[in-house]
Parts: sequence; structure tokens; C-alpha cells
Amino acid sequence: MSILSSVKRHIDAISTGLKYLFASSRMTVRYPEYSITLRDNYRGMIRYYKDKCISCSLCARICPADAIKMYRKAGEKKMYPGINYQRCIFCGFCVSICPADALEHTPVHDIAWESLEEMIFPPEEFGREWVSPALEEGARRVKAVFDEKRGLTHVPE
Amino acid sequence: MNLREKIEEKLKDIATSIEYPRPDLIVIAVNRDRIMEAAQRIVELGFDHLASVEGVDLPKENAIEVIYHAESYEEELRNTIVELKTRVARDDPKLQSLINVWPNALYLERETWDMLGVVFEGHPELKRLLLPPWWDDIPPLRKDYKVKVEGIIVGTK
Amino acid sequence: MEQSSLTFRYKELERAWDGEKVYEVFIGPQHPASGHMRFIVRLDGDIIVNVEPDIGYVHRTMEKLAETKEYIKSIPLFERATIIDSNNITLGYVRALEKLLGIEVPPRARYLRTLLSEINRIASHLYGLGLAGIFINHSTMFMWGFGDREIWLQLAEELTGARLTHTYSIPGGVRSDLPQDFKDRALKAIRYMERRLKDYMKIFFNNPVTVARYKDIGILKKEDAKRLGIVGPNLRASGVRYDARLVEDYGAYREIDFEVPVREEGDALSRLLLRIDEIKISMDIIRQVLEKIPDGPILAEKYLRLIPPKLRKTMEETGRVKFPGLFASLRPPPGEATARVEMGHGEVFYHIISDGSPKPYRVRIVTPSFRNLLLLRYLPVGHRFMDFPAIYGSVDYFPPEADR
Amino acid sequence: MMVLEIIEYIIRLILSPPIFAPIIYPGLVTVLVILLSIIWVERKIAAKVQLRYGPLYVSKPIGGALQMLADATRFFFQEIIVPRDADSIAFLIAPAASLVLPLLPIVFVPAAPSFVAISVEYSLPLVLAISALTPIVIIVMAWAANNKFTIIGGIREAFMVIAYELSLFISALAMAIFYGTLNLEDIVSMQKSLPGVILNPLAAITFFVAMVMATSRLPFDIVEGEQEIVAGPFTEYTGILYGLVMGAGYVQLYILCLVFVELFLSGWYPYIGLLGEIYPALGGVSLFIKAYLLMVFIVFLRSVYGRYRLDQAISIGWKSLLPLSLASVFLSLGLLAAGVVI
Repeated sequence: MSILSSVKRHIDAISTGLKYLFASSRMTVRYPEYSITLRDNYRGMIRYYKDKCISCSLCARICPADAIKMYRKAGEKKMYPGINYQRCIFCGFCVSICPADALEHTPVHDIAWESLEEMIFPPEEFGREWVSPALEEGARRVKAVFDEKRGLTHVPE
Repeated sequence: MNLREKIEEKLKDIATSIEYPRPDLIVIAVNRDRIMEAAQRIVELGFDHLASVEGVDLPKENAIEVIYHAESYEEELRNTIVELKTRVARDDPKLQSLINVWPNALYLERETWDMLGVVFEGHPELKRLLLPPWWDDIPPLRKDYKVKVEGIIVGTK
Repeated sequence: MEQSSLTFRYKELERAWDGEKVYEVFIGPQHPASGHMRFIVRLDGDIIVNVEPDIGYVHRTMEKLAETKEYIKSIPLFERATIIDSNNITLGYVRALEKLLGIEVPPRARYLRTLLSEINRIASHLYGLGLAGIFINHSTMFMWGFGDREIWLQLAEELTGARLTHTYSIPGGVRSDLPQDFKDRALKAIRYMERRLKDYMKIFFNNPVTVARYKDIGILKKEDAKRLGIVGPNLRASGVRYDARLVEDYGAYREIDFEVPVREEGDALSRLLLRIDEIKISMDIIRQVLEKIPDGPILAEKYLRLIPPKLRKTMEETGRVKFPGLFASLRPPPGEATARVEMGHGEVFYHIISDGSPKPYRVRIVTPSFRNLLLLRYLPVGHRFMDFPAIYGSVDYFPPEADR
Repeated sequence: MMVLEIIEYIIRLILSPPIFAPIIYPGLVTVLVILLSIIWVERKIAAKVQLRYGPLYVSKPIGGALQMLADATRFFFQEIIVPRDADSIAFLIAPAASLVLPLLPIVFVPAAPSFVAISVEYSLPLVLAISALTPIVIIVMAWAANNKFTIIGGIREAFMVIAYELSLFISALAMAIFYGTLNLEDIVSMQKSLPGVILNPLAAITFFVAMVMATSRLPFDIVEGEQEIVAGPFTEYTGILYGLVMGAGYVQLYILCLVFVELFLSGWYPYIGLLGEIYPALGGVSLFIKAYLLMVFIVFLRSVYGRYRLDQAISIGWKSLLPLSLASVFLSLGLLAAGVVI
């Protein structure tokens, strides 16, 4: 590499750095203050509708992480699914295979628990509705927008 | 002369069988003591490196099948995978190492020793690769190494 | 047979290094640069005389786990070997399974698989290039690579519903159809990326410091690359035109016009630049896919028929596939099948042996990083100690993928 | 009345240059402010170039400017661990020395016309000589920790010293030859109309690169080399000791930037007379501003460059910088011979 082209390359590198120093684009979403709205097809927390369930246990049979188990009450014949979120990998096989549409994904994923025991949901609690804790505490919703110049940005809804 | 004819001509005297289960796969079975010879002839045909070395435990037949998959980067050979397989006794699984025929057998054979306990004679480095150095249980890919499997039903009160 | 110029010093492997006049440095496993693996680097002064990779820190015995699961359950399992490239690594398994089952994939599904595979490839390369940046302490390349990767993850998320663990390809097709606004968003992303690559060149790849660190370092000769069975960009940077996309009939690659980039130098810099070339080619493939994608079902007719009509209607409305109940216990006929798929890191190889039961008798997976591990052993010898991270960065080695 | 007199006496004492210069400006207090601000500036700049926010949530209204204060506090209360095999006395003393030694030359650096703690005729070589002592402390640190990574780091430091030290001195001397004095104050006063960088750009470039090497800034942060040797000589340090050794590099950067501005960028000119009437040191505030901007530029290089290899840095030192610095001496001599007089 000749000295001249080397100098040019140094200047190119430094000027590119300076360009970004003064350009206004950032990728970061400041999460607890802003919350990205997930699209409808997002594979988030799973919600169970017991009234639609036909107790076929396909969800438990296809679960690759052994997260879904069929719960049978003593003396009863019918079984209903419950989920263990310690294990769930959100592959959505259970939702896909459910022949009665009794399981569905919700576009919520930022749930945290304080203990491992709380992460196990028997059939009665499997049906609960999920709300993002960030939104509950007043986070502003933003959505992902593609821009030719700035790439992925998040704008308030 | 197409590839199948070439292979049959080259290997018919030492192979116990040559099969074509799929369009892209040629399976050659040899006896344990002819493995080196067969491998050298396959390299001469142009299959100069391995895609895989694997062992298959066959407890019913008291054997471990060691399978080499050779491939080539040359345009006329690259569509085909040559599978060279042989059987070793399950209680005394010894086989000649092929690292001098296929240099990249180094880690592949070592893994097979690690996982199935097949001893490759002449391999300079048969020590734990993926398993922890203190492993003293039976090799995990043997069929008698059992993984605990859960049922899908949970009984509740 | 061409003479190999790399010395395969097997004698050296047997040699005990205790008592030798070498300085042993342990890099890893808890180390800023090495990831979940350890290297024992032996130095004579500043020159590396021997490198011993010690892997297995993230080993999960996936091959054994696969034997205990029904066929379809192994898709999310193998995905976790290379979570940054999940569609490509599972596609190999799905292809081998489809061969065993004798299933034809409808054209639209093949195009969609190609689309996600290329999105994954770009994301995987950006990940690797970002790491190649931080290995010589170029933090901007690191952050840019990881930042721009987010764009492709966003596209993948919009297509599949998951950011990394897509679990998208299933036997006979894919799990969801193209969203309405996908084409427009993807084209914007491509135009942005093309613009950004120019700045990447200026700040990193043409930067004299980067060139000094990567040029003529860790040269892999063509003959060695072939004999050692090196795969992926590392192979193609040494002048071998081989790519599993040319070999195995999967996805829509037979119907798409694309070139496999090759470089001749074989040094660390060309391995990096080849990934940039591949990102450009992949973006071109995405454009073509979005242009040419045919209409039609995204799951094989054989399985569609098994889905109740009411569910088939919801499938059409939401664009998301419902599984037939059969999927919980697929039973391929006895036999064996192999499949090769080109991942971002190189060729992944699967071999499935079926005994006719719902669980595979044996699944063999050889990942590109495991095959490229040899490079970390042979390339650094004779170089200076500070070249070690540069060579490691240029190989784009991914420990969880090698350990499986 | 006695109390007032005592207070007045104390104030006069503090305001007298021999006390004010080393303690307040340009000395200790200023250094502390610089340490707390420049690291924040560095992180903010890198974040901006890398499309991120950088430190923010500590004091959000002012952009996280108090982040370094928070970090320093944490360092201060963190447990200090001395490795069993380390030479504990050297291990504990070296970090303190590594902060004091680079700070020491401040007493010879004039901050405004005739405003200096200790006025000597040979301030330029004295400043450079004292700041050249720091590497010895770093090598002591490396040796005392008794760890493979620190020893490699220490050896790297030793190699780096011989790569830049000579060029740093020779390019500074090139300016001294031209101005005919080794006194920084005289050198600055002769640049009132024309900064030295225009007369002898070769010396300026050489001094600049050698300075970046001396302070282990990118692309020459070879000693720390965290990708292969964790943190080089500083690997075993924890708590406030780690804080001290990290701060030492910035202190040295500050001193060398002051020297660079006084050698090449006409020091405290333009002199602001109005402020100078309030207090003499204030008049020379442009020296501080220029030095600070120079530091900002050097920390900005972190987001542009990777790291050179050790042997490449050494060969840059010997094969490029040394000839350049010698050329700058000849340039100075040529200028003198041509009769260029300030």
C-alpha cells in the first residue's frame, strides 16, 4: 500500500467516524420507557381457552421441551393442559397442532417471575390474559419502521 | 464410464456390498480389516475429505457400525456422498484410524471414540473432546445409556 | 494427489509439552474473546508453536437427545446448535426427513425457505464480522455488525413470529406465509444495507489498521482447504468454488440466478471480505425471491388434506399453518438419508437412520464449526501471539455449533 | 481581626502560583475534573458513532455525565484482592505511583505567562523525562502480580517504550532547536503570531503519534490487549487500585496534550487579558481548551481504529517515526539556516 493511499484510507476512516458522530441516528430503544409493539403473529406468551379444549392431548405430545403436561384430577376422566414456563421455548408447536384452536399466542413477551414455582401454570391459570408490565407502568408504545437511510427505527404510535 | 461403474470396478473385490439407496448416496460396506484399503481407493477416486464419521450402536447384533461419509469439492463428484461402513464387535470395538487417509478424521474419529467408545488404532489423540475429562460412565451414544423420559400426564387432587 | 503444504504434525500431537521450553497461555473459557471454549496456546517467545483447542463446554449431546424424541421435536433442538442461523441448520434435518418420508415441498414453501435462509445468512455474517472487529478491538465494527443484524432479525420476526428461534421449516413446507407489507420493508432494508456496506468498507475493511492486522495472516492454501474438508466462506476464500446450495437440491436455488463468490488469497482479510460479498449476493437472492415467488400452498398437499376444513379456513385467513395431528408421531419407513445445507458458517451435514418407529434410530449432525475447528489448530502456528485473536475472528467459529 | 487576617493569608497562599498551579489549575483538581469528564466524553462519542446512547441513566437530565462519579464511587468501596502469589508491597504501591508519576510534571508546565509552580530553564526535557517514568511502574505492576497475562503485558509495555520514547523526545527537541530554548514558557511566547505546527508539521505529526503510543490509546492499546491477555499488566487489580491504574493513562494523556499545545499550537494564545486581570491563570484558558479538544480527538480515535500488532507498532516506531523525527530536526535546522525568525 503506497503512503498516499494509506493516508487517504486513514482520512476516510476518520471522516466516516466523524460523519456518524454528528449524524442523528440511534438504534437503541430505551425499553422500560418505550415498548415495541409486537406484531399479531408474534409467538409470545401462550393463552389457553378451556371452553374450546377437546382434551386431545396433542399439545402435550408434540411439546419438544416437555413444558406442557396434561393435568388429570383424581377421579375425573378428562385431562386439560397446563404449562411450565421454565421449560417453554416458544416454538408454538402446541398452538399449531391444536385442532380446536384452544391455544393461541399473545404478542406479549416481557414477563418475569420472582420464583420458579410461579412459572408453572395448571389448566385453571393457563387461560389468563397477559399484559406487558412495561405498558402497565406507562411505557410509550413504539413500532418498528424501516427507513432507507436510517435502517430500523422505532417511532411512537 | 459413470461414477457408479467406476466405484464398482474399483471396490468390487473388497466390498461386501455396494448399494444406491438414494440418487446422491453410494453405500459401500466392507469388512473391518479392509477399511484402510477401501478408504484409500475412495480417495483415489477423488473423495478426498470426510463430511462425517459416526458410529451406530446395534446391540441386537452385538456390533457397532462405524460409518464414514466422504465427499469431494470437484464439480463432477460433489453431488454424491460416498458412505463407507464397517462393523466392529461391541465388546471389543477396535478399528484402524484413517487420519492418514482423510486428515480431517482427526476430530471426527475422536468424537466417535468419545461418544461410542470405538478405539481407533493409530489415532494420536484419543482423549475426551466433548465430554468432560472426568467422564467414566458408558459412552452416551450406546443404546444402553438411557436418557430419562417424562410422561405427559400429571395427576392432581 | 497434490502435496499438502500444511504439515500434519501428528508426532507433535503425541509429544508431551511438559518440561519443554514453551510459554503456555490459557485463553478461555472465561475470557473476553474466546467464548465457550478454551485454547492452550504454546509460545516460543512471541511465536505460536502449538495450539490445542479444548472444546465441549457447551456440549448437550443433541444426537442422543434426538434419539429420545419424535422426529418433529428435534427441529427446535437442532436449532439451538446455531441459534444465530436457525433456519439453515434446521433445514438440513428437515430435508433429510423429507427424503425419508418421500414428501415433495410446494414451490411457494421452497421460495419462503430460501428467503429466510438468506436473511439468516446475512444476520450470521454480520454477527461474525462484528466479532472479527472486536477481536482486534475495533468496537465500532462490533456494534455496527450487531446493530445492523437487528434489521434482519426484525424481518425474520415479521415472517416467522420469533426473533431467533424461528422453527420455520417443517416437513412438507413452512409454518407461515409472507406478511402483506413484507416485500416493501425487505426492499427498504436491502437498500439501507447497501448504503451501509460502503461505510463498513471505509471504517473497517479498508482501514489501514484492519488491513495490517488481517492481510496475509493465517493463509489457508487451496489444497489444504480441500484435504482438511474446510467448509463455508473459509473454503471459498481459498479459491474453491463449492457451496452446498449448488449441490443439494433444496429451497429455490435451482430457479434463482446467483453466483457463489470466490477469492483466491486465502488469508484472514479475504475470509472477511468474502462474507461481505456473500451478504451482497444474499440480498440479491432476497430480491429475486420476492420478485419470483409463486402463489400456492405452503404445506405439502399430503398433509393439507389431513387438516379439518374449518382449520384450513383459519389457515388461509391468518397465513399460519396448522399441523395435522400426524405430526406428533411421524413414522418414516426404515432407511437412511443424508442432507447437506449451506449455513452462514458453511456446510452442515445430516444423516438420519430410521427403523420405522416414531423416533429416529440415529441422527448424525456434523456442523461447519466442528469441521473448521482444524483451522484453529493449524493456521496460527508460526504466527505471532497477537495474530491468534485475528485468526480466530476470521474463521467465524461458533462454539455452541461445534459442541452441539 | 486576627481571624480575617488568617483567612486572607490562607486565600493569598492558595492563590499564589506555587500552590495554585499544582493543587488547583492545571494540577490536581483540574485533573480530577478531566478524569471524570473525559471518560464520559469518550464513552458518549463511541456510543454516538456506534448508534447507541452510552451512559445515560445516572443523572439522565445531563446525559449521564455523572456516570464516572458513580463508577469511581463503586471502585472506591469495592474489595481489594491481593493474589496470594503476588509481591504484595510492590503490587499495592505501584498503582499509586502510576497515578502520581504522570501527574508530577504538572509543576513544570506553565499555564499562563509566568504562571508556573516551579520555574526552570529546562522545563521541556524535565516534563518529558518525568512522564517517561510511568512505564517502569507499569512493568513493576506486571511483575508484582505474578501472572502470565500481566507478564506478557509488562513485556509489551517495555517494547512499546523503546518504540515511541526516542521519537517523542527528538520531535520535541526539533522545536526546541528552532526556538533556541528548552523553556516551555519561552517556546509558547515565541508562537504568539504563528503556531509551531505550521513551521514544522513533521515534528507535530511525529509527536502526536508518539503521544498516542505513549498513552496506550487506540490504535496502540497493545499493552492491555484484552482479547488475548485479559487486561495486560492490570489483570489482577480490583477496586480502587484498578481505578487508579485506569486513571493514570488519562493523566498522562492530559500532560502530553498540554505539552503538545505548548509546542505546536501556540499554548495560551490568544491570551484573554480581561480574564487575566481577574487571575493570571484564567487568561491562559485557551491552553486548556485546546488541550481538552485534543484529548477529545484522541479518545474519538477509539471508535475509528482497531489495534495494531505489537511488532507492527514497534516497526512504525522505528521505521517511520524515528526517521520522521530526525527529518523534523533537519527541517528546524533548515528553517534556521534559511533565516526564518519569529
